[in-house]
Amino acid sequence: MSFEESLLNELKSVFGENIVESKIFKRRIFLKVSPEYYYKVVEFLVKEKGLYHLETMTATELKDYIEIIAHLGLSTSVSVKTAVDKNSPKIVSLCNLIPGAEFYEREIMDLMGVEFDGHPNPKRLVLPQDWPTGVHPLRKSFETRHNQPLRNVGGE
Amino acid sequence: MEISITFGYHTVFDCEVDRVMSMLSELLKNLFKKRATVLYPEEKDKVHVPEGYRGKLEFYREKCIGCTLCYQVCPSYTIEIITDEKGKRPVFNLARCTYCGQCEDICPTKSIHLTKQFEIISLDKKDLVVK
Amino acid sequence: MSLESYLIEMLKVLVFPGFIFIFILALFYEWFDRKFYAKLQNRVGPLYAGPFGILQPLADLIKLLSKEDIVPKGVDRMLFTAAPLFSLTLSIFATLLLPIFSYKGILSFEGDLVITVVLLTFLCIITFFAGIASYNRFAIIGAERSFLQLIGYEIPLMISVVSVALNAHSLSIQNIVLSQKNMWYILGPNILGFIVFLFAAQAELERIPFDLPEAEQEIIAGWNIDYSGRRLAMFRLAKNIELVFLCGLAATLFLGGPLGPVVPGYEAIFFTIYFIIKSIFVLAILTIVRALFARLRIDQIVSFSWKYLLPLAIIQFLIVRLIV
Amino acid sequence: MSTFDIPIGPQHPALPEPLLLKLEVEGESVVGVDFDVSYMHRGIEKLLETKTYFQGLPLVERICGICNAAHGLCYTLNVEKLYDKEIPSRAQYLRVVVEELSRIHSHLLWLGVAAFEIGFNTMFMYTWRDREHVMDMLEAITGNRVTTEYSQIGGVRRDISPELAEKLLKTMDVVEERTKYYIKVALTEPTIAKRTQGVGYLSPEDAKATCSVGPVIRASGIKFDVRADDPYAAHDEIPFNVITYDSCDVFGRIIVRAQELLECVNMIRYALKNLPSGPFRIKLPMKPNAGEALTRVEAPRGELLHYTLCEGTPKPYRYKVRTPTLANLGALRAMLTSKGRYVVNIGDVPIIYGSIDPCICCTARVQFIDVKKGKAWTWTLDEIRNMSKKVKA
Repeated sequence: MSFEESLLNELKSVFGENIVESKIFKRRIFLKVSPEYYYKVVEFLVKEKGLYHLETMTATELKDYIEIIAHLGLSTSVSVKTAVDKNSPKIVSLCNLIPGAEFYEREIMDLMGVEFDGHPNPKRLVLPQDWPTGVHPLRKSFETRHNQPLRNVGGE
Repeated sequence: MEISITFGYHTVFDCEVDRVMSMLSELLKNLFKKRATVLYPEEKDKVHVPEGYRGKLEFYREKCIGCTLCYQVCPSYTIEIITDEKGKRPVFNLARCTYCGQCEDICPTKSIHLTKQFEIISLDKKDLVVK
Repeated sequence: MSLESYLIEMLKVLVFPGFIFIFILALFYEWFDRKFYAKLQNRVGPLYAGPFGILQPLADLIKLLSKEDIVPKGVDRMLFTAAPLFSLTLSIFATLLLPIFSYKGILSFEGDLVITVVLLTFLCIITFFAGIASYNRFAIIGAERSFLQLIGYEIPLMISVVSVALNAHSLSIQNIVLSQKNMWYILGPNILGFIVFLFAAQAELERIPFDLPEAEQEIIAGWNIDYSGRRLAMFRLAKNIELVFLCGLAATLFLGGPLGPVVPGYEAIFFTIYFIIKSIFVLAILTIVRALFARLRIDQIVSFSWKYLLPLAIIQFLIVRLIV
Repeated sequence: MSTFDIPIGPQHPALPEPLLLKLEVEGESVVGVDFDVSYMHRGIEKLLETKTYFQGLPLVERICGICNAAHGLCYTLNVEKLYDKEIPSRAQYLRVVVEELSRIHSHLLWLGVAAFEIGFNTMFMYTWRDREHVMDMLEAITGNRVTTEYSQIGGVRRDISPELAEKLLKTMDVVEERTKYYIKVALTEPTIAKRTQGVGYLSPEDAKATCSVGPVIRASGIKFDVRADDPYAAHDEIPFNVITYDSCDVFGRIIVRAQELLECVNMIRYALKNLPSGPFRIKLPMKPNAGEALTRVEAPRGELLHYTLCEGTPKPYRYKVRTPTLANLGALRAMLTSKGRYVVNIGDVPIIYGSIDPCICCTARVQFIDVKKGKAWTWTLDEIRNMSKKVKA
């Protein structure tokens, strides 16, 4: 049994049914957990398994919900996914656990409009300071002006 | 080499001469070297352009079969497909080109070629349209 | 005084070796400094204005002079205008003390060596006021730094100058030059003093490794951040003339000034040539030092001065005291 | 003593890119710091969603000019994971060659910039001069100096001819000799040591907590290198040492980068000697399989991460790029406000800032110039002209 599989089995034995879905790749595990257990799973991985390095956090807007992924890991990595509500997205912040999460969470706050509970410094990071509030560029409802090809010069 | 003056336990003065020397000898060596700068507009012949440089684009109409693959991979909408007497063909607007070379790469008949010419500035927009 | 001798005196002050000559020399020294610095770094340096870019400093100066005159809001207007003027006049005045074409300068009196040191300090104080006058955060930090630096390098500078005076038994530049007829002081006991003087000169001129008051990467342009156009041109010119003055002073005190083998009857020409060659030698050393080091931090400069320069200067003084 | 704020940036001679550092200063020492990285507006992640995977590659390469080879490599490796096809190993080796070449050029460039930040202009000129050798080689191999576009989906664009490999090996000799000289200068030159030793202290605990990456964490004595921990391309076959240094300061970062240069040179030599034969590229269809993929690459600045979610269309549903500089911002704050051992002087800010090798254009890649929804935001050219008239009047 490979190291990834044993790690996954251990996780499953600790959290049982709360791990909704799992996929194994080479040196990487994708987990899906319920939002209540998101913090606990990450805590388990950081404290018990020593995966102190948070690679990044990703937010994707899917059809019914917004998916937040915390990618943790050094040589073998675990990506912990969870779903938050699309209309009032809110999730607990990882900053107490991993101080380095601050900038990734601020980035998601700007671009996807997800609120993080307990974030120490919830300010704008990547968007300009005078950007209108409530507009989040990475939402699918946000349209760019140039999503059509530019008008070409042709044979002019 | 190290020069140091000590009174009891206190080093009053110390100077490691060879520490400075490694940089100084390099400086003096460079004094007699030829300059590294290429005075570009004056010394054009000194500018070395290697084989396979991705410069101004050339198009051979006779080879083109009108497959529009180049149009599909172009990231910056440089290419427009028009129809002439022989059928479909691309027209390139180099003002938008990023010289990534994807079209040259994907062309099945090698009718697109990026030349070694890197001076593409023009006062007229029309010079930048490759037909 | 007859009209003729009066006219000659006027010519001396205005043309040679006075204002115009010093002005040309200042621009030439800046060109030499830049070109030599570039050469050390394997670059080209000034190239296009005149042969080998020799007119580049002049072109820079003309460009700055023709720029719009801007006085930012909130500056102390009087000080802001006066500082560049004072800086320029003081540095020109200082060069009049240099013995360029004879054993003495245009201005020469017993104790003129003291005046040169005083002028150097004044130039630094003007830098401080220039920074304070513009009320800019960076300028204030730059001004602060220039004062802190002064605390560091001034005392070693003075001691090294005084030990030369002690060697010559005189505080007059003319006597110092004359006493070097047999042997230059750099070849004699004053070699340490020369080194101290060079480092202090580098600090006075605010060049790397002591360019903290105007450290580009840290506080942008330091004390002269708000100066532009004519005022900046004056500051630059003043700095160049100061460069001439300091190189000339080092050549005078340690390298025998204008002395050298001469054809009788043509002393003035030979003296001038020797003086320029010697001071350019000093300038070349200063330029190599500029290319050799990284910039120090302010606390490191002060401790460098007190830990290395001051003991060196004192040792120098003791050596001279034992000999004399 | 009262404090006052000093803004460094967004335009500042020491900063090559727009970043605002608000420093709280007490006399000459820094007591507080705040960032604003929001000056580069590009919106690349959103733009990638409107392009096919093949069209996205040139765009990804332009996220960063310096580490473009790493970006291109990461992108192609990431997209290839969606295809389930074996990539020829000759291509993987060639990818490593170009990646390491671009690492050499980036590290040499950084050495020059670091020297410039402490006012050592001569070193700056020398390193940038020697970097030209590497740039010429990159140009000869890939066809361009900066935007290499070498790694393609399915392989690499061109093969290396034996003559070119010979030339590359010769260049490596020059680079090695010069690098050894720079290491000697960095170790012995008194002013460099004075300006960098003990400056910008980042303890190993802080480095772990802030999730810093690349040479920054390795200079704090922690062995973390994606090439060794999570090998990609041909890195599992090419031997190399992970360089660490335990001085935890700017000096350590200089040494780590300089030593890494020598490792790069050896890796290129090994790769060229053991280059497998065979094809260097396979054709892949425009449409990848549905799924998600994540790839990490050790860019010159540190761990670079690409993540994509594909729904079986030629265009990505979501593409995410995490650049090393964003990961190192937390470490930068820790360095600038370190209290105990060494209080940061204003004069140290440029070199500490420089020591993470920042690239703000990478970091703030996710924004927009053209906005439809924000009301006051779509200014036309005329409106801007009118505004400028108002300001003049």
